[in-house]
Amino acid sequence: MLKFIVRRLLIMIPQLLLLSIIIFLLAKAMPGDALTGQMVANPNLDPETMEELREKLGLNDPWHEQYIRWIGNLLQGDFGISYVHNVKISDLLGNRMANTFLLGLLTLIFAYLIAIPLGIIAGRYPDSWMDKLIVGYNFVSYAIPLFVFALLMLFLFGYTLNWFPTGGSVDVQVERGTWDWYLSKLHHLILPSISAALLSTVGTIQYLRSEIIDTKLKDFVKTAKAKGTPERKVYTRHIFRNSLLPVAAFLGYDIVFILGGSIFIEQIFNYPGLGQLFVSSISQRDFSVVNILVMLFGFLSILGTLLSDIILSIVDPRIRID
Amino acid sequence: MGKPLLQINNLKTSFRIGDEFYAAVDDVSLTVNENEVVAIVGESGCGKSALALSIMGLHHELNTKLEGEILFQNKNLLSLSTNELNNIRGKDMGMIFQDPLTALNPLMRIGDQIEETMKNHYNLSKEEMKKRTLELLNKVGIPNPERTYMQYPHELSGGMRQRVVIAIAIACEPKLLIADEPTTALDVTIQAQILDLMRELQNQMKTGIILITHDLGVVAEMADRVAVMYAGEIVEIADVFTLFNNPLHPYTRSLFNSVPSAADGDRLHVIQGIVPSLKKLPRTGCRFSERIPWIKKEAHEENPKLREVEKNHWVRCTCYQHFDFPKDAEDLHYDIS
Amino acid sequence: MTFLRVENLKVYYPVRGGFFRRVIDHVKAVDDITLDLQPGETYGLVGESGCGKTTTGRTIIGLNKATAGKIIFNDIDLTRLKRRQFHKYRKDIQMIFQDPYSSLNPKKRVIDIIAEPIRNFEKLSPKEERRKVQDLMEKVGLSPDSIFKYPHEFSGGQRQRIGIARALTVNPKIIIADEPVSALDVSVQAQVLNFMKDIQKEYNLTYLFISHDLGIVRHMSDRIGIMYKGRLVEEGTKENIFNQPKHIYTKRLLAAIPDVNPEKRDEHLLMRKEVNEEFERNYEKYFDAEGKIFDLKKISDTHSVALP
Amino acid sequence: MAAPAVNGNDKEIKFEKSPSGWSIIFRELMKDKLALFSLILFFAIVIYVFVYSMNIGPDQIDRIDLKNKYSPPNSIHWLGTDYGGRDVFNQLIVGARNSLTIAIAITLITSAIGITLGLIAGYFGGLVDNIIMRIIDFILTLPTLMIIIVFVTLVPKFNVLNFILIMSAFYWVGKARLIRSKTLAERELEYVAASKTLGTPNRKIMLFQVLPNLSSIIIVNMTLNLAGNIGIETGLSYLGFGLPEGTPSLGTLISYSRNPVVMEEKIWVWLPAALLILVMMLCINFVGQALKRAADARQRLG
Repeated sequence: MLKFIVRRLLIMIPQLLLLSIIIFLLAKAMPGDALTGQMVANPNLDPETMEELREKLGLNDPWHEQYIRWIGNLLQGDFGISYVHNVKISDLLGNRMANTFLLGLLTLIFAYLIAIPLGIIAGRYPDSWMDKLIVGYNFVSYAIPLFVFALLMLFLFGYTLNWFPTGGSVDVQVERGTWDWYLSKLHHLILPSISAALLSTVGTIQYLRSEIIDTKLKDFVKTAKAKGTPERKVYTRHIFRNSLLPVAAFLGYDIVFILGGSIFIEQIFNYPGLGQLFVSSISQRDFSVVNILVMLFGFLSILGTLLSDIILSIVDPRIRID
Repeated sequence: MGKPLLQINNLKTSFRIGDEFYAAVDDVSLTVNENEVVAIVGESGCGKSALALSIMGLHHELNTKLEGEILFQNKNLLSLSTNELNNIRGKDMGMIFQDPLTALNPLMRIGDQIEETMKNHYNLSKEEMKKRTLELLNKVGIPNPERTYMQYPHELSGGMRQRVVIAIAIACEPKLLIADEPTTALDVTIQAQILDLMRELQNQMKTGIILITHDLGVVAEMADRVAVMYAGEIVEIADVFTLFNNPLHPYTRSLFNSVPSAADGDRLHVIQGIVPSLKKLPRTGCRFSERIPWIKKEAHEENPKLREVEKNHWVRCTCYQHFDFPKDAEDLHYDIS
Repeated sequence: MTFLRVENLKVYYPVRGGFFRRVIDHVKAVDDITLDLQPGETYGLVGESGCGKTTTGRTIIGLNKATAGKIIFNDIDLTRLKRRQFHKYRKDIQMIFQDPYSSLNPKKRVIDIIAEPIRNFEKLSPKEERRKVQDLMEKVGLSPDSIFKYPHEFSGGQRQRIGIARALTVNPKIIIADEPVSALDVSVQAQVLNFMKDIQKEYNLTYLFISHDLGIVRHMSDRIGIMYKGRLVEEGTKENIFNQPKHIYTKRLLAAIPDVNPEKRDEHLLMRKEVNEEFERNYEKYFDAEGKIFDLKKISDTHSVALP
Repeated sequence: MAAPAVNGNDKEIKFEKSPSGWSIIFRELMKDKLALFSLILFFAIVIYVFVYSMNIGPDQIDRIDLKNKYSPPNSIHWLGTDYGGRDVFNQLIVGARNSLTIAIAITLITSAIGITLGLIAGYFGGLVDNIIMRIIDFILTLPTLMIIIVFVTLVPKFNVLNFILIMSAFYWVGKARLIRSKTLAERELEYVAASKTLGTPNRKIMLFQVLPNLSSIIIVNMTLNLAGNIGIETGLSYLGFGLPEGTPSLGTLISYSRNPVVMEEKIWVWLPAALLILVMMLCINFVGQALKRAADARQRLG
């Protein structure tokens, strides 16, 4: 088991390296560099001084030297400076990271709260009216693009019914850290996370439903019944258990999916998170921030897939470790 | 032979295809006595597996219709609720399945799977249960019970898995075992080991066994009494010696002649036509008649019944009296359709 | 001139393991076997699952690569040939597959299935091609009118005969039959086996008949080779093998076949017990220190056994 | 299917010709009323959009008419006008045409790449497979959406063709993986081995033996992909990183709702586009799912 995880982690390293090189080269292709921000702040800088500064900062070195420096800084937690805002990128990320994390977590929780019971019901009673409803919901949620759905949700529950706020992550008037503050945060989170969650359930429901239906016909279920195991226990101990365990392994992929969706969700609900930061940074051509964000999301995606693989190998003894 | 253990009376098992029900087991009556091995032989599609599933109550509830009665310990299994049936299944009746790989839960340890049977029927402490499980594993010939107890099915070989399946079936020392093609998925040498094990256990425990198989060799090795099934019906039933020495029904005889054996000549007998699918089963007259078209219509009964032709030897339809194999069978051209 | 000779054939598969998934060992699927096929005979290759019999067959026909050894057909070593050159000999060696369901492409009509080799080796007009396919259909006992049907419209036995018709289109000299009837019901088995005997006579075919079922092999074969763990343990005529088995594994295999005579069942059981005991007791006599099977030694003109 | 032509003159008439796989699928589809309705509706939309958009010149879309800013639907402007007084209906039609064209183009390109590489990787296995799979695995772990956005902003002289190519560069991987896994399974079936022993070259086995068995999967996947690509394109356009400026897209229309006033009070600007996307997606998906069921039913037969 440990060996498997270590190997899997080792495979991650070249993936991350390649990702960082691609991003770095992309960044080189992007207009602007570390001095762009200074230039904006101080338009009187003459070209010679600029060139000197460039030389001093190593911006004229060959790209691989710059890359090594960059990656070294990254590893030490130095993300660099936002060209546009001229602040440390880590400061820019802090709060938003927490916001995105919270949104993602809540989305995941809602998604599983919806998907698992529905998947089980649909698989347990296929072709019942409940199943037909669930399959219908699944179909629609698969078909609708996330941004259209989120927008309609916002329009309906935010603007028309006024149940939820239409933007931000917390009420500005509320004092930080108070009970009301937390409530307000939650209030801001619910609509975006439910919108995202409702469209993130497809895979889980579909998998659970068909897996349960298949498992019911498996021979070992007959064995269980032949042992005299009561119907209820046949379901919980054999069918649901065997079908649910692999679902745990979806976690990593779900994280990747939700991360990707966060760009839309945060943009639509005007929610100050990493996704929104990405969109605004790229609109402002703030490429140093864009860089870090792509790197961060790439890292999280790779981590997510890794997580899924590891969970699966824990859950299913048949997956050989070596 | 002991007292009757299981009595099947006019059992009819029908499966739903589309909106209609089609009988896969049709008017089958059969008695299994204590300490007796009854083999049910036939080719795929003859209804033998459906019969086994009906006895154990493992059929699909919505798509299956059961008629007739199955008497076991003075109770009609068909009229029991699932709960009542669960008190019998695993305790008084055990089942051995064809494919030991799929018959075991891949995500559960062997020990847990065996103990599940005991948990369902006894009130034992953990230690007690483990002790009994280890004994069982030992009894079915597993070399290292302590280790196997903690293993998962995929870590065992096919033969070992089938031993585990047997251990599960006999965990509560049932009076009746139903073995559905227990060795079909196994290699010959493993098959021999499993058959020997089953016979040994049967001698020890005096269980009644219903052995479902398509292999006449297995029947000859194991059975006390044999029922031959064709197209949902029992066409012949007799004790094993009588049946092998003096098979009467045309289907039984054809079956014997189509298996290669040391004595036979160059050609094997080929039964004409194909086993009809469930939907196309002939429902009237002698169901085997269309596969022996050279036998005259008059030879068949209109409504064939099982008849006792000699003591304890029952045959369906009178056509057996007129049956003979065709002299020069042109078996190549039997199914130009 | 040798007709078909498999000489010191080895087929190894690498086993990867350890941290860097390097090759740490080999599965010796076929480990140094030698056998000769005479024109017109049926050679039965018997063994339990995983003994290497199927790999042997598939290697002869070129579906697997030989790790070492020769496959000599009409004095030419097929393992040395480039793919282009091998094409010439493709016609001469054909195969009947185990599964009548998956061995016919479900998306193809019967005519396309049977005509596939014709299109590869001969140039026929569509009309000639269809005539030929119809002839073959008739030969295998199927209606020539059904050539535009799909495989799923036929029963298992019929499909197996379509597979045989396909192999026959190119007039092969050798047919490798890999468990040709094990997926079929007993009565259907008989029909396919009879048919195989008929065409053998008609086309003077040589069969390499691979099977786990000793009863069927005895019925079909002139000579028999018993395989165990990738090696031949015994080889001889059908009488040699069945009447004077010499190797303990052969005896064990024979003892394991259920006897169709219920009156002899106790005798049979006793015999099986004895053989098993002998297997345990005299293990060193039949296997070397590493548990490996010895090389075959001739003990008569027709009979060879793997003994030290 | 390469069945020789049956010239209906002589005795050939008596051949029992079974329906081919496609006609069975088609028949199944005809039985599914909802799917049939969706199919008809979708084609109606497509035809209407393409025919109508031929009558709309670029000036009709771009014509700014500040007197008519945000005019609600009326007899001249069926769906009202936007902030520049431009006709929303015209934009909707042209946008739909653009979105559809682009989605179709991406679907075709990604399918071509995905099927080719997937077949090759799955059929040959070994080193080729290893290399292709490494590439696929790597691209799959990329934050695709973000990288596409970066590319979109970086490419000089960004135009529709660039956009299609950028999207295609990333979205072929899923298909390649699907085709690979199906090919792997198919390769193990004995008919492939049979073809080899019958002297059929690998190229032909891949194209004429294996590929036909994947056809229903490919068709279903392409249908669902078409819907997915419409979603991604309009989504990117919504964020402002899709079609270049001056090329209307449904996403652009919807993006006007970023202005809360438009969102709340001028719903005719964005809602029709959102609904049109919804309807098209549902239609395509209904057809796709029906195809899938039909293909499964056929699979059961074969």
